[in-house]
Amino acid sequence: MTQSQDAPLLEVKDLRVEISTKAGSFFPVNGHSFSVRSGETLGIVGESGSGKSMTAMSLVRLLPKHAARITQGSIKLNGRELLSLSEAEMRKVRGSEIAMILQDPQTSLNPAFTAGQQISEALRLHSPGPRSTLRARAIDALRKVKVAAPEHRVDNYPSELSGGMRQRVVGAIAISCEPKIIIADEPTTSLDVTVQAQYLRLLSELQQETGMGIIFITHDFGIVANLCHKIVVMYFGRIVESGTVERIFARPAHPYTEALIGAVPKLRGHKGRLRTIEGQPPIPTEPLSGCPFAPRCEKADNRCFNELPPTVDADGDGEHLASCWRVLEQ
Amino acid sequence: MTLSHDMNDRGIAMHNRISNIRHAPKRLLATALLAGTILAAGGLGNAAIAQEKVVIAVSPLGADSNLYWTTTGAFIFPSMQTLVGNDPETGGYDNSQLAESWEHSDGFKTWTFKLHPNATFNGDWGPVTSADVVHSFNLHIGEDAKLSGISRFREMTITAVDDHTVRFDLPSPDPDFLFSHAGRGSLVIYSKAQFDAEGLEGYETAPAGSGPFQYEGREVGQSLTFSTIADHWSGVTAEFDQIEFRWVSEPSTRFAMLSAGEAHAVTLPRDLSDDAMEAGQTVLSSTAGAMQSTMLFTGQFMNPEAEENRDARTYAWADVRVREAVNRALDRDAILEVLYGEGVQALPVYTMDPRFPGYSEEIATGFDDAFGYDPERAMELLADAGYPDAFDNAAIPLVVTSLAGNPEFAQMAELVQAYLDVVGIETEMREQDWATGNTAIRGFTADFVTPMRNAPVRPSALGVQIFFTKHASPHLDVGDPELNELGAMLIDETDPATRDQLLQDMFTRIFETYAHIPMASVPASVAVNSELVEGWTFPGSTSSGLSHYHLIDLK
Amino acid sequence: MLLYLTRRIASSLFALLVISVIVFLLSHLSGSPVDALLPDDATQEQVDSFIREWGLDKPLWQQYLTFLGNALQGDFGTSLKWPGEDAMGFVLDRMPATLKLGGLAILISVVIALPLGIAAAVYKGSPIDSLAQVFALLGQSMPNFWLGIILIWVFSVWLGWLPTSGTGTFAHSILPAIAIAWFQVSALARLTRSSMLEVLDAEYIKLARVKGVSETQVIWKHALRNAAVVPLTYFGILAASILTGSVVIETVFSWPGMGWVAIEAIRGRDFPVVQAVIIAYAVIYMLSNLVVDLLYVVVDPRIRHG
Amino acid sequence: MAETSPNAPIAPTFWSKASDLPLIPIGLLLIVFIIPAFFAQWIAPHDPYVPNLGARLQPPVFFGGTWEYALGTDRLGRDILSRILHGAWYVLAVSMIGIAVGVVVGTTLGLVAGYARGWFDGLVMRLVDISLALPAMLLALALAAAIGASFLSVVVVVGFALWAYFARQVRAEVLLLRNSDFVARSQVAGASHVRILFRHILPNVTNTVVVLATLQVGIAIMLDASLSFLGIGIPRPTPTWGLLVSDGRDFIATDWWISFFPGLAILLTVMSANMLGDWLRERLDPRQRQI
Repeated sequence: MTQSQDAPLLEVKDLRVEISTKAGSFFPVNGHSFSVRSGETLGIVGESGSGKSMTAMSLVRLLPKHAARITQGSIKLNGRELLSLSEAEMRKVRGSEIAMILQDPQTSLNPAFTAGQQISEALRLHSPGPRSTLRARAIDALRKVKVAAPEHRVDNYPSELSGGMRQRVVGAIAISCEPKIIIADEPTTSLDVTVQAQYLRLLSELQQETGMGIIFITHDFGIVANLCHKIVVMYFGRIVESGTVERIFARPAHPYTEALIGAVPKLRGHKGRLRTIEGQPPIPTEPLSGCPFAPRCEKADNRCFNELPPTVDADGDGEHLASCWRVLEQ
Repeated sequence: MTLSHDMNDRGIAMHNRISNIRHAPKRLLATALLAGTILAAGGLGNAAIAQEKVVIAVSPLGADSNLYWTTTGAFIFPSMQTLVGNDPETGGYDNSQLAESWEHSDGFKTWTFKLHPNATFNGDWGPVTSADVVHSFNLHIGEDAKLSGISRFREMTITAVDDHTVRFDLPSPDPDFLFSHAGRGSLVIYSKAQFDAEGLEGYETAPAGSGPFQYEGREVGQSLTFSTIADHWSGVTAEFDQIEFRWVSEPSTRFAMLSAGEAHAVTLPRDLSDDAMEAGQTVLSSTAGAMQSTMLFTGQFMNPEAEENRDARTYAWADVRVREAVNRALDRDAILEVLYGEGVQALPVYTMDPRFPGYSEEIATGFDDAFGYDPERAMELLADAGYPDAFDNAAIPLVVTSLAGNPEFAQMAELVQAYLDVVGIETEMREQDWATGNTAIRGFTADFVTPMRNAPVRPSALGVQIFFTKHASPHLDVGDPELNELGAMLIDETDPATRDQLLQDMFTRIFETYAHIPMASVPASVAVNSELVEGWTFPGSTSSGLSHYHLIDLK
Repeated sequence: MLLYLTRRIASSLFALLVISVIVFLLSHLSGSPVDALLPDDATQEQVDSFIREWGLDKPLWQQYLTFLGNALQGDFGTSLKWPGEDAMGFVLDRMPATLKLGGLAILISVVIALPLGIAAAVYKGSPIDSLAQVFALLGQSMPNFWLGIILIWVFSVWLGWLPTSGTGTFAHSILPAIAIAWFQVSALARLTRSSMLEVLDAEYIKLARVKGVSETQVIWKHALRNAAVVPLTYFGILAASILTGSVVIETVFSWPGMGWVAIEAIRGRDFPVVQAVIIAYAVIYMLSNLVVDLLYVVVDPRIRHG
Repeated sequence: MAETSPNAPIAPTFWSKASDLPLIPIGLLLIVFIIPAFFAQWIAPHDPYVPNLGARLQPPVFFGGTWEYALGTDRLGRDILSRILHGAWYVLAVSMIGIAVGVVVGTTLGLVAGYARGWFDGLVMRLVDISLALPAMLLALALAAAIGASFLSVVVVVGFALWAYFARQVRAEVLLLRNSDFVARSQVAGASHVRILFRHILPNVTNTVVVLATLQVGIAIMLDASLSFLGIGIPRPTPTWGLLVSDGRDFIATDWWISFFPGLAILLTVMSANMLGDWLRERLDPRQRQI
């Protein structure tokens, strides 16, 4: 490994994904650039429909066939360009170098196979070893994610496991091949608060042990604050603001970010009524000029409606970027 | 032949044009189906069959049994023989079967048959003697016998005069007795020796016969196989080694078998025969025997004093004017051409045939006048009868039965309906199977017009009694006192001239009262693959129409 | 499990009983075997002795009870149409032919329908999908006897690859099996497609891909295993429908199986055989449903542990 | 194209807009089936029943025939096109009435069975078993032998063959529904069972029934054809499509048009009905599986 300690593990530049439909085409991922270093956690935040998951899937090149494709940009993992890999090479990257934890633990395990079978499948594909040891390694992985009595759980079908347990199994699958990056796509939305907290703690611990990078996709700014080092805020397929957690929480530059932070309940875990942002995102296939957030923005003026704002350095040190005319005005 | 040369060439040109047109969608279809199916080509099936084994596909028989008397007698195994044969060319009775000669008493009540002295059973069961005939006779009149015509046999006695002579004593005179032994085949001769050694079981597994073929085996519902006997006692030998009968109910499947070369000969409905000829196959007609077809009014519609439940007098056809109108409304020439092709004769009276006594030239020539197509006359008659208002049951139910071997009956009914409709006779089509119809007829509750056939043509004296009087089949009686009286006289009459006159009187009565709707007299026919079969002479004298298999001439 | 099995068998027996009553009544309502089996000119004595011999003169309920009593001992009586043949034995003799044809038809349905349905689902909206849909619809909208006859002409007469009809070699069974199977292919392919579509959308399929599992494995291992449950449900109906199809197709291809027996027996009012053949049909159907239920448990662990 | 990952940035309104009416199947159904069924007597060029012996076996127009008989004539010289047009009404009637019988019997039994449970449910499910275990074709043969083949017998057979599917499906749905909140609420509110069944549960299974019914059109028409093949269909001369195909089957290799065009009519109708059913299913009831 010739790369320096500082070089990013994963570097995404100007990534664009196009979806074409009968009604026209649009870009759910539009000019994304961000990076993740080892041991670092990047949070991608946005409302549902903002293109977060599409971003995640494009990183492992698993976009819906026919409908969506990456039209430009670059994704470098350890300096290696992923977009130029063949499908077979890419398959070797998936699961072993970049692992993913999907949204819903209830459904992301295959009901027809035991937990052990599903863990060892990944192992068999990426770090082949004697068949006999697969089971032991699967149990090992379960132990790592703190599953009690892993020797028994390994032979259970998903239907026999609790929700939290399933999520741990999904985690075990992700870490079993010791990936460099784990993409966690809203991994905790369907869990109750206690289990959620345990699980997030577990992720951090694993990160400290292995030094892997984590991309954490969520709509919940509350989680981001506790877990992430850097944040990317997405709206309507665009990154509207990015920077370190501290900066963004302290000085949100984009009105959308501001609104999202405002939506976090003051007391964590308290089921209060959330403040939501009024209005709907625009229809993607319809022509759009100006800032897409303008119709919902309390501070929008004439220019916001007519001209797309450029991405600007909010703090002047390249660590905090935002696309908003207001930032420019300051 | 030179005369028709020109015509032929044009015919061929025409044919080619038509077949070209017809082939276009075929190919399309073939390609389409091919595209969707993955099949290893080659070696899967062998279409053409060897000439050693002749395959004949016919529609399945009513009963599938090696015990002939338990069937209705539709099919005689080529391994079995009766006493009397038929000449392949003329259909006349001959001594090609077991009886070398025969004679009858003056009163037609005693018939004596002399067996061929050299006739033997196949498979080493010894010579055919009168003991075998007596034995077979007793089997045939047993409780389990279902043979058509066997009721007559139950009333007679049989005596073995000597080893090779048998005598039948009949209760009433029967000049047509030979018919029961030839075409109708009411008595086929089984080996007594085999019965003594093996019992009925022996017959069931492999009945020994005396015919030019030997029973090989059967697949129930499928096929029946016989092998040729090399040195048959009669001296006839087929030019092939085996013959197989295949029971195939779908006519188009039989046609396909013929076209694919899987069968040498198949029986086909009339209209498919045309197609077979067009496709280059040959259709052979029987030399003599004919099938008669008709439509019958059921019920005792002519009985002036029938009980309430035994008649169809509430139906329109109880009125002779309606019956005549029905007959007048039909353009028989057109109908017959559609159903049977050109050259088929209209039938003046069902069961009357020029080869048998009772044939009346007068009726035949007067047919057009009395039954000819005349819709105006039909309408006048109907108006005269007050049809339909004067009738409670004005509509005439026409029965359609998918009777084996007669798919043209459905078309016949449709045509008849269309013609009757023109003159204003209401009809309704009734689809019912044979058993249902028969139950109604037998229970005297029949109230419909049904197609009927007569194959082979029975001697008139037999046929007329079955279909019009109460003497042979009471349930088919039309209830006419005059016909029944004439029939009763016929039973005891022995003088040929008087019999002839009686029969003529009966036919005239049927004719004049429009007691039925006669249709056609048609030869039996079989379609043969023209690449495999040169010819085949058969008289059409048996129930199935087929016989004389040893005369099948292969290419 | 054992309790479940016992209950299933008990209810099947009840169903068989009802079926036997229905069939008995229907076949006796009209048309006597006398008229189907005796010649036109049979005499009254012939008719009477026939009726006596077969007990047709007794009241209907008595005939039924006699039948039932004997049937419970496995004796369905002797065939009227095929003299000397034991009715059930005669039917059972024909059963292998039908099972062979039905088995082959099921095999063909599965072998064609599964890949077709899977391909249609995987390449949803592509020409393959449209082709599969058309293929499936063709099968569902062509009367099977018509299809059968077309197959005979194309493959036996014009191409000369396969025999037209009859039995004997394996080649004989191909066309009739296809004729029966095509309709099933349609139903099965459509089912497979829709359930595959549902499964392919599932998160665990995404997870499998994310793990780096190859597309082939994703489809045939992860997806099919789950999607198979739905087509399997259909197998019970498939069995019934293949049996029904055999009635017509056996006639077209002159295949001497149970369908052929059924038609001949009903036409001939051969009551013992009619009873036997319909009961045999029902038993096959019920057994195949039982097998399907058991197969479920194998395929779907949720049921095994639920 | 309806598939998209749930997180895709696509507004829901967009999709509901894109799914328009399935014009092709509806159009085909109208042209081949519905319009002929009701207007045959005005649009058919010839009388479907009257033989024209002078015009027997005319080939269709592009195969050597004329526009006079666009789809050719049969062996009695009757116009195939006119027969198909006139047959549509009977096909429509048989399939609709047969399906209606199936729907009414099946839905009612399924509703009550699923709601009442207990012995009645057991009984209905046994009846379903029985009906499925009895090949429709054999029942039809026996029935035809008993009461004779008629329009009625065909309708009865079709209804009998179909009711079990409805009963089974409806029952399964009701089992799910009866445990749902709104049923519980109605029960608490004191609604009678009949009211709950017909006012609350029935509307919820209507979609299933409608979808299933569309898909059964094909089965009904196929059944009618098979019955004609066995000679126990609607009696002649009614030109039901099943009879036309069945009558023409002997001539597939020669006078192919006799059975081809009626077959095509069946094909197009069943195909369109199925496509319509599929479309309805996607719109109305995503849970419904294809059977």
